[in-house]
Amino acid sequence: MPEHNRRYNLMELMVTVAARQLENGKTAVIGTGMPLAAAMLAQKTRAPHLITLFEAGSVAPQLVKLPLSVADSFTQTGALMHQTMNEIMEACQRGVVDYTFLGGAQIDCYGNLNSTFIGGDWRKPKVRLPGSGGANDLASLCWRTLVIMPHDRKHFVSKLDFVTTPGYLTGPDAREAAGLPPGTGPYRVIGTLALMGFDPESKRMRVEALHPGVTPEDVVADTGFEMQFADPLPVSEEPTDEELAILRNEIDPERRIIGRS
Amino acid sequence: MPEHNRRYNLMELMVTVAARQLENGKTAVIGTGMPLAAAMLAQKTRAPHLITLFEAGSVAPQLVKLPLSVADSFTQTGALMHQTMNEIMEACQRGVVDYTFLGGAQIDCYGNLNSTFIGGDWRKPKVRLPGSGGANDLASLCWRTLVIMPHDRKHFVSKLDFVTTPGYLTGPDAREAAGLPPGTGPYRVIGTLALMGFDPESKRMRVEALHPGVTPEDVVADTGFEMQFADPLPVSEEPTDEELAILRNEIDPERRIIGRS
Amino acid sequence: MEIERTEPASIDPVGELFSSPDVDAARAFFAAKPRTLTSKLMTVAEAVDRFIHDGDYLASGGFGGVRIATAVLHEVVRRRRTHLGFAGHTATHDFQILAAGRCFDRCDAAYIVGLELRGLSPCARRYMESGEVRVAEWSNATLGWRFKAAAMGVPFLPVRTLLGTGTFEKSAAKRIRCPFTGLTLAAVPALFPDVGIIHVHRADIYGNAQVDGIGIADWDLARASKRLILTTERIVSTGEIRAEPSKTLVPYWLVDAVCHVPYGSFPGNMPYEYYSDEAHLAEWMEAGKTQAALDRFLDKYIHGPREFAEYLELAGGEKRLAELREMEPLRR
Amino acid sequence: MEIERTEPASIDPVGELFSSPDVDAARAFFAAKPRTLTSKLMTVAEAVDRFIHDGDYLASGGFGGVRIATAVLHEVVRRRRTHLGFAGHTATHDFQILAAGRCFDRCDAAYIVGLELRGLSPCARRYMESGEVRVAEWSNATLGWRFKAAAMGVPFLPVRTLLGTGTFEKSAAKRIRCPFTGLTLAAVPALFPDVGIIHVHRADIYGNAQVDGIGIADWDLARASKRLILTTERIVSTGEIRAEPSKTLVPYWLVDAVCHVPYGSFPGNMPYEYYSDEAHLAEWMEAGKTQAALDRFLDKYIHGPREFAEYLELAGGEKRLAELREMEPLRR
Repeated sequence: MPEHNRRYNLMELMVTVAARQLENGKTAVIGTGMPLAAAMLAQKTRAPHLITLFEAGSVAPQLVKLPLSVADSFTQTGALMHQTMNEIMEACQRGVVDYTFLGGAQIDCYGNLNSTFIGGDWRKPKVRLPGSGGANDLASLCWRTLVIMPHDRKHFVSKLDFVTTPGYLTGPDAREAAGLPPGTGPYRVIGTLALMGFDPESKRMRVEALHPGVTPEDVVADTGFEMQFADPLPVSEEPTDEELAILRNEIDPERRIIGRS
Repeated sequence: MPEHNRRYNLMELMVTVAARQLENGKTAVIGTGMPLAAAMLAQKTRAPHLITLFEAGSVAPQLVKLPLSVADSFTQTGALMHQTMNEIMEACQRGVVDYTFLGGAQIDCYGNLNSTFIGGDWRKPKVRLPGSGGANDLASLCWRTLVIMPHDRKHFVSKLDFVTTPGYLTGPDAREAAGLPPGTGPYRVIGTLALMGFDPESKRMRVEALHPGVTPEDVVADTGFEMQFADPLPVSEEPTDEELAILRNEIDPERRIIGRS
Repeated sequence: MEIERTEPASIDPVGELFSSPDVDAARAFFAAKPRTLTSKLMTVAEAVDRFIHDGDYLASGGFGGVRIATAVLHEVVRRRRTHLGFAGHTATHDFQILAAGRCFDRCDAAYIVGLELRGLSPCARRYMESGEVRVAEWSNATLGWRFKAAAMGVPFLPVRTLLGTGTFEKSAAKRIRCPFTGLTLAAVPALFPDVGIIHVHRADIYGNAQVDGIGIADWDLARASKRLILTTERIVSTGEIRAEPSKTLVPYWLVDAVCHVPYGSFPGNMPYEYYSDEAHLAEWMEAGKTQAALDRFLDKYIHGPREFAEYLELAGGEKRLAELREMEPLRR
Repeated sequence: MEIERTEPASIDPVGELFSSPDVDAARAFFAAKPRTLTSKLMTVAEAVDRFIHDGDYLASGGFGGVRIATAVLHEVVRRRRTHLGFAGHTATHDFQILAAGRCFDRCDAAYIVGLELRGLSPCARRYMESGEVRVAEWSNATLGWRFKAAAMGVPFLPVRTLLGTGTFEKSAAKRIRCPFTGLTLAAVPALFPDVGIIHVHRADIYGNAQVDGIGIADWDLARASKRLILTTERIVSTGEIRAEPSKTLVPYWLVDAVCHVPYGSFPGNMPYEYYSDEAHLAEWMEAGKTQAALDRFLDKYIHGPREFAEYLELAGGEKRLAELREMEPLRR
């Protein structure tokens, strides 16, 4: 892993880069952990009216602290509406939700995700993981899917052990052919090395910006599939002091997320 | 119309006979008017725990006065639950609702109902009526359908102008063949002349009890199809003084229902 | 006696589909709809001007004579909107108003023309018997489930009603077979109204809105509607909404207009606030008996007043409204 | 570099269907279920004894570590119920408890094994990696919609997720075509659990029950379940229920047992009451790392105590519970 400026750690950089992908005045179903830290940072900086929804049913809460569960009390404080999970999912299905923000155990070049099992086979897996949870639904139905994941060959693989959650499946038009709503799909992948997007034609993952100090060769070395690169290829903007202060003092004072680096 | 005892009028008799068809500890979706008066009378006499539901969403209210609409405030007083119309209908579809109680403009020998139009044709009717409302749904989904209607050849017809709401359709097994849930169908018809049921084999309407002073010939004369008669054929029990007092003083002091005679 | 059997409706439905169940088109519409936090407070005139156009398909919340957006319905008549489609779902007085204005020319009929215990509306009957209105037959549940399909973002829902009847035959439903059980089901297509109108107890200026009492079909109707106009008894702060999040009907990003209309359901009932004005409804029914009387009535109560408050004044004003509050059994 | 393409899941699903979507059988069950007004107050032991049998299909309300019926889950383990089916819907600590007891041998998996931010449960992993549990894959929405289909009384719902993935392939969903739009959809079959267990804020002795905060899947789960066991923080009068009818989750005739279990969601969060006990959950996760440690842990916390109150005492008692109340951000 490349060396970084001591002013911030990798988790802080990822959260900051992720926060900048979320727009003001848009709706987003957010998972716990880094996605939520990013959404909270976005709300406290450039996107004060980013509307957060939680798959268990909370709509537009006033977040005071990082929840530990997408259903817990901290997702419900000051909410505009307390709904059900089905109602949140149905809003996504109706096309009202702009973003979702997920993690996963493996990702491939088309942004497909595995969170079901690693190794062995499905009936007797080496490592059984949670399965889809809401990921398959949210990535099928929300307009833009963001993914946040550590960047190495364990995570960025040429072939998933299991396709839990749809990215672009097998490439252009494959989502539509399968029956998924047109115009949806993976939008950004925020990793420990770079910010990635997807080539509009081939639907394959490509680096949109390298994190400070990272070279294209670093990315290639840590990726299990043939990564593409945008041209020109900027460097990710570093976290500002203000962003870091908010992240450390207001969002994650217990260092649950940013302390993992 | 045959002569009646002066102690009660025909409306009072019908409501009383209807009330006796409803069981304690059962659920019933009730329409406004005579069905509701009957349900309220049942609750105040032999079925204190008859559970009334209203298609607009109110569940098990404590009824204080006859509502004018299945949605109005008087259906909502002291309710156990305020739901939506779909949720009420879904409870019926799931099989949780024992009774429904309907009116209509025409009924045929299989208990099919018309409330859509009379005369002319569907595109340019002579008299346009409300249509199904909830009747088609409730008669399709609740276990037992009760109907209350004036008994004459205008109402009891050999052929409906329009089949708005299913009775036994064309006879035995026709409901099941159409896809309606098995075991459902018309149960009782309370008219101005008699209490009717349906022959378990032929699914055709038959008189179960004649109202006081009514002869089988009266019924035949006022029925547009071949009416069957149970054997033996009892006489409907007259309203008791207690029933009449409750009806007049507590349920319908404004004589909205029982004053129509 | 000769028995003539009622024929089974074994043929496939022939009713017209007045709106497209194309969920992808609806998704594209909803994707483009702004979700910014801005005040949507405006007059009813402005809301109708901006959001209800000739030819639109309209759905009205509440239950006909209970919690209806009367001010919007009057404005639609006043502005002589025409060629509307209308969802005749639990439609009573709302239907009567639009029929009096001859505003719609196609109608999904579940419950129309009648005013429940009050009888049939003469003006609504006359219009529906004129042959000028194209109709498809539905039922309260199936029209409600059509809103629900739209709210869920699916093009249809399978249901177990309608089957075997004339209502089915004159609907635009389809017969399908369950892929798991083999059961015969009716499929009802998603209904995305161009505009929904709903009267609520309270809303903030952005459109966060709450309702007390039963929900009827408004939850789904609000979500199915591409554009949504709210009238509200009271404008409240967003804090008041956040204090009771389980009461919220819609969040602000689904709403296009918020109109402050106290007594906005008059002459209908507004649960917890005021009861229906049966005398005024009787006046409506009476006036509808002839076209001439109806024209005078509409001139007096709808075309004459510049705004809803003037109508309330004409219909009895504060004294009458106080009586209706007194009659309301759920009043707080 | 050679590119190995992820293969599309174009084949039809092969996952097992662990429960029947036969809506007519469910209707017959619900028809026969008593709707009389009787007290259903009983101990958790009695409720499990009467209503949860070996081989039953079980669904647990709340969200894994939020508003869960822990006392019932413990009792199921204590009584060594086996061969259960389990709806792994938003299942976290509830799943871990039943996995520790090896109570189920088939599972509809939407979210299992993990405890969200807290990581994977070692004992749940070990059980799921043993090959002893038959699995079908679903997602939170599709398993939720399966409950909804059951609650609606239809044998399936059409949905737009799962498609194209391995999750679809290992589910028991089916691919269908929309009869109106031609769209490809997934059909998900109704799921009627034999037993549902839900922890609520308050209930009366008959089973009228209310919940504060988000609903997760409980509305549908409660209605889908053939038998329903409630645990409740508080027993209230029916009058208290009638005072806030919009908060009611279920009316009494859907309920089979009402068990008074204060702190019944411990160590899970109970919104408006107390927050989750992260230290105790960490102890669970740690104990699960070896079977020997897990056995000792279960002996101490589940098999040892005669009832839930004893478990609460062992896990920190009133002092700890007061701390958890203090940590709850929605507390009143």
